[in-house]
Amino acid sequence: MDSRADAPFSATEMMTVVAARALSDRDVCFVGIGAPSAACNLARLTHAPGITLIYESGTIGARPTVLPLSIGDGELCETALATVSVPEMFRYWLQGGRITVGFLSGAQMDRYANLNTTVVGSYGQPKVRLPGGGGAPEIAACCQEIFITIPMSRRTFVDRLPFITSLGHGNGRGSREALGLATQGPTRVMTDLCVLEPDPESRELLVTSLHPGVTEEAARQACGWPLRFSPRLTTTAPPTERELAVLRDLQARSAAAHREDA
Amino acid sequence: MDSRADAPFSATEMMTVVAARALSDRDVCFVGIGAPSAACNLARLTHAPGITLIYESGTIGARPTVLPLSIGDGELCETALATVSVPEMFRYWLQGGRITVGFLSGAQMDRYANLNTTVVGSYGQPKVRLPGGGGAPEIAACCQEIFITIPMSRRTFVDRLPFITSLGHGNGRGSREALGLATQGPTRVMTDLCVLEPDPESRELLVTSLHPGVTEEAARQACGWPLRFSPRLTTTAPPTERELAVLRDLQARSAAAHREDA
Amino acid sequence: MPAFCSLSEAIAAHVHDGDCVAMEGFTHLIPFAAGHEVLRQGRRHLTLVRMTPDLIYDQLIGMGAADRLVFSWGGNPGVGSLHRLRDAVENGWPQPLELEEHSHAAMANAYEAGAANLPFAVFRGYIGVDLPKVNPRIGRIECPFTGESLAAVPAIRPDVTLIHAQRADRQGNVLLEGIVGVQKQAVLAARRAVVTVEEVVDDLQAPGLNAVVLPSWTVTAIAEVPGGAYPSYAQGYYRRANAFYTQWDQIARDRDRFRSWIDQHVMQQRPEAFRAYSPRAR
Amino acid sequence: MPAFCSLSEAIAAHVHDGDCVAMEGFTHLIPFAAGHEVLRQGRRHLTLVRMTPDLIYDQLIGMGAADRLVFSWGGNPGVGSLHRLRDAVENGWPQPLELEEHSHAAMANAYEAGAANLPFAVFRGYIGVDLPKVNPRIGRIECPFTGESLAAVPAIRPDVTLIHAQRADRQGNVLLEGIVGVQKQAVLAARRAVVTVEEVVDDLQAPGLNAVVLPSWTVTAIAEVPGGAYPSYAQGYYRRANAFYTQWDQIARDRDRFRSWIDQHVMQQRPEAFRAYSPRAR
Repeated sequence: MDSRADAPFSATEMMTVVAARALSDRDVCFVGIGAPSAACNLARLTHAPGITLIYESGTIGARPTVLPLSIGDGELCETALATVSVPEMFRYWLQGGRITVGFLSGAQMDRYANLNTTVVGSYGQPKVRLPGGGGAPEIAACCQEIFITIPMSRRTFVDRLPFITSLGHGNGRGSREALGLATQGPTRVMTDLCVLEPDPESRELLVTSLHPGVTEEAARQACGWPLRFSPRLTTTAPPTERELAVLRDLQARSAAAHREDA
Repeated sequence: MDSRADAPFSATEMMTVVAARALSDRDVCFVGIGAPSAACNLARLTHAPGITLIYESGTIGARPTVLPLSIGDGELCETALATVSVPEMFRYWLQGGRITVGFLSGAQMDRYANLNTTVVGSYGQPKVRLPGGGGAPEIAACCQEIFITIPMSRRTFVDRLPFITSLGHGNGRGSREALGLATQGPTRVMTDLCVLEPDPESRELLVTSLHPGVTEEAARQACGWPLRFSPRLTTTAPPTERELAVLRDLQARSAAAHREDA
Repeated sequence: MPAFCSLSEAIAAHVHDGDCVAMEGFTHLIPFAAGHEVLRQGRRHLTLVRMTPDLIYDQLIGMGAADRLVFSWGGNPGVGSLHRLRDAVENGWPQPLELEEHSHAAMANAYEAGAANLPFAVFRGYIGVDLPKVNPRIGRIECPFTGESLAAVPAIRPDVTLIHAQRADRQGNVLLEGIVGVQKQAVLAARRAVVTVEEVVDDLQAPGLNAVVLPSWTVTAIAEVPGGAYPSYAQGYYRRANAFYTQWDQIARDRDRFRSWIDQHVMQQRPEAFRAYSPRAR
Repeated sequence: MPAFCSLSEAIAAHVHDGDCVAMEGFTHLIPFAAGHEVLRQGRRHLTLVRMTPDLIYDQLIGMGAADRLVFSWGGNPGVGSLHRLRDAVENGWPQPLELEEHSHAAMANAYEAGAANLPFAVFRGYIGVDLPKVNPRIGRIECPFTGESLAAVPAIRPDVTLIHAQRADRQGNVLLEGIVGVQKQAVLAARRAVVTVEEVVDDLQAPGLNAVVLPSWTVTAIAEVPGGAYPSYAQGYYRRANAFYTQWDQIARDRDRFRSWIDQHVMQQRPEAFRAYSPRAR
């Protein structure tokens, strides 16, 4: 069951698997679409069957058999314990402090895990207008901790953000506390190359684990700031056969289902 | 159908009937327990079948077959179009300005239709501690107009209130406007002796209609301030046979039902 | 996941002397069995929060369990006074009772703010009335956009909320249906939540996709107490005992009669006594 | 009681040039048929309000119907960009689009405040982020009891809200079920409300006593448009056309292809075309 996968695996699969492993049976997760949804459902279908998945559309305790394309697919509502209005979701459940783990991603991230999903260029004359924050600003503030999944490259890991859409660790240690936040903020950043965690002192992201076959140099090359590594740097355990099998099965089911819905 | 009742009727029946007549098919009523509930359901069972009855327990469009003893009897919920939470009732429906007529009563009323249901004596050392305001303070402010049902006596119609629980016309003309209210406030006071309406100028309550057999002197004797009468004073049309029959049937059914529920 | 336990275990573990306690249920689903257990365990110096104190708080106040009452309408619905509440306020018997009095709208909004983890609630209220003169916890706030002045009250955040619900499933998810009052808000606003239910079932049988459900992880403890809302009621299980509400007027008028009623019907009883009011458990 | 009429009559009567219009539906029950009718009737200078503009506003913006957009997330869920929205913001094509940008929490609270007839909403939000620097309609307010500083936004009060629902009864009461989003709030916050429904029935068949129902007197007009939410969906009627959402990416990338798609699938169609997407109406 837990023997290593002989079959090769993609970097994205590694990212999803490592995110799933970070979740526990007792977590109440605020799930985003894409990698977070895949990771949360992989966790639910493997080591964390009791995990509670909440989608901002109002579905509490969703157990989708296929990954939703949107955060509001009927699948989520039909399998949920209950579905509440969107104002209630944001007032009682997110702002109410009921969420243990919130997943975020972004087009750009800085060394303190602040995220930009709003604009590239200036807000008034954007080079690229991105979708915007959605739930992110309050997810980043209200969840007990934040997991970030983001592919690593110099385009995404930038030295300076043109726009802060959601707060990570601000300018480093003490920033969140100064803003009156008691929540932890980003505790883990999971990429296709490595896992990063904030330095306990400075809150700058450090690489704590390199995925199999990824060199420190490769990670450095994919980062827009001078990347630092944890003194206790390890290598990520590759996906197990079971993790890969469940994930690929889930994604195949989902792809087929979304093709159908014409 | 509308011929006069030969059978005698009680003063309370007259009060309830006259309150029912004041309601229209298009009204959305915020109903209190007792006389208001009887009046609203009498209207619904006679000339206003389309009237919407809302009880503060959250039931919208209740059609009870027996009068509830409390504003939260199961009968209301079972017959309602929908039942919402109490915060929603007060936020979206009452504060939202969706109610055309709110019914109020009280232990004491002054000449400007301000009501006291809080204390007799001082608030700190009350002679009599009354139940308090409940929904009344906001009902009085948010409904498009207010109907008051109250038995008339020197004990209830007082010159000066020890405590203002809900606002009527304050100190007279302009009081409500000065407080930023656009709603009409009390437009009709229905008692066991007569009907009163605010003077268009001063907003002081004037007797506009005396119930059959009631003299101006009798009304004066039952009032704690120098009672004034409308120049267009009329006599209230007595209950019709149908009104009495429907009301008595409703109240007999209700009394029997409440005896059962042991 | 909440602990499934006996009502006495739940109250012993989660309701303490001096706690701020909300026992909610707007006419429907009033947690009488839980209130009686609080009396049996002799809790004192409680702050009792409830929109409508109703018979349940008349009983607790009459036995001197409460130092303070936060409420908005203190009568016996359709019947008259709550005589024990009046006796405490008018005569300090059996002990003085401090009042924090609000309107229904204020309390409903204050529970809602508590559930939403806000420090206060804003609403259009208390216009031209005297309550703000005697309650310092009623404030005003100005709209930063229009300059309008609105009423503000602090959020209600009880130490523990006690409610009664129709059913729970074996995972501890709780369903309420019918007149749901402020219970969801009162549970989410509280540090701890104890729920008594008519029955524990395999399938919650929630009516529809948007039913009122409290997920297991919002509930601290669950005790199965069929009939536990009597003389209030449980929609779909049994009706409100309106006749008892009428009789209470006589029982509560007299101090001795009240105490002997409590002794006989509360102190000498156990939660199981409520089974008699549940058609399914009979 | 609302008017039962055709969709074209409803839009002609209740949506005017320059109106502030909210077409809500959070992924589920998006009123596409109503949006297409607004395009066919050539409405201009609209302020469009919607948490997630989605394809429905990509279409309206791409055809130049809107001067202003109030929104919180402007992507194609699970697919990528809304290319017409981007083209309007980045290149002013076919005309410039003024943005009022919020977070989901802010807009959900602002609709809620509108439904509650409050001038503004208070929430814990916009902490340590840049949006307040570019949106003057984001304010702060201090708790009068704790002194805490919280975010404030003006209530949303649309001139007209358009939604799609599962069914209405013949009295004009409307039922929504499933992911109900902010539709109830958007309807109650608006001056006028136009509702398209899958079917008009004798009995609403509300699931349970606490179902999401809009009473007839809160609705201005109702039009029966089976399939009217396609490519969004109607829980219990048909599923979300995820494949079309994916295809839209290609259609909307190119200005000409977009315009010819609109011409063929909107301008040359009638609301009845949506029947093809409703299993019951087919």
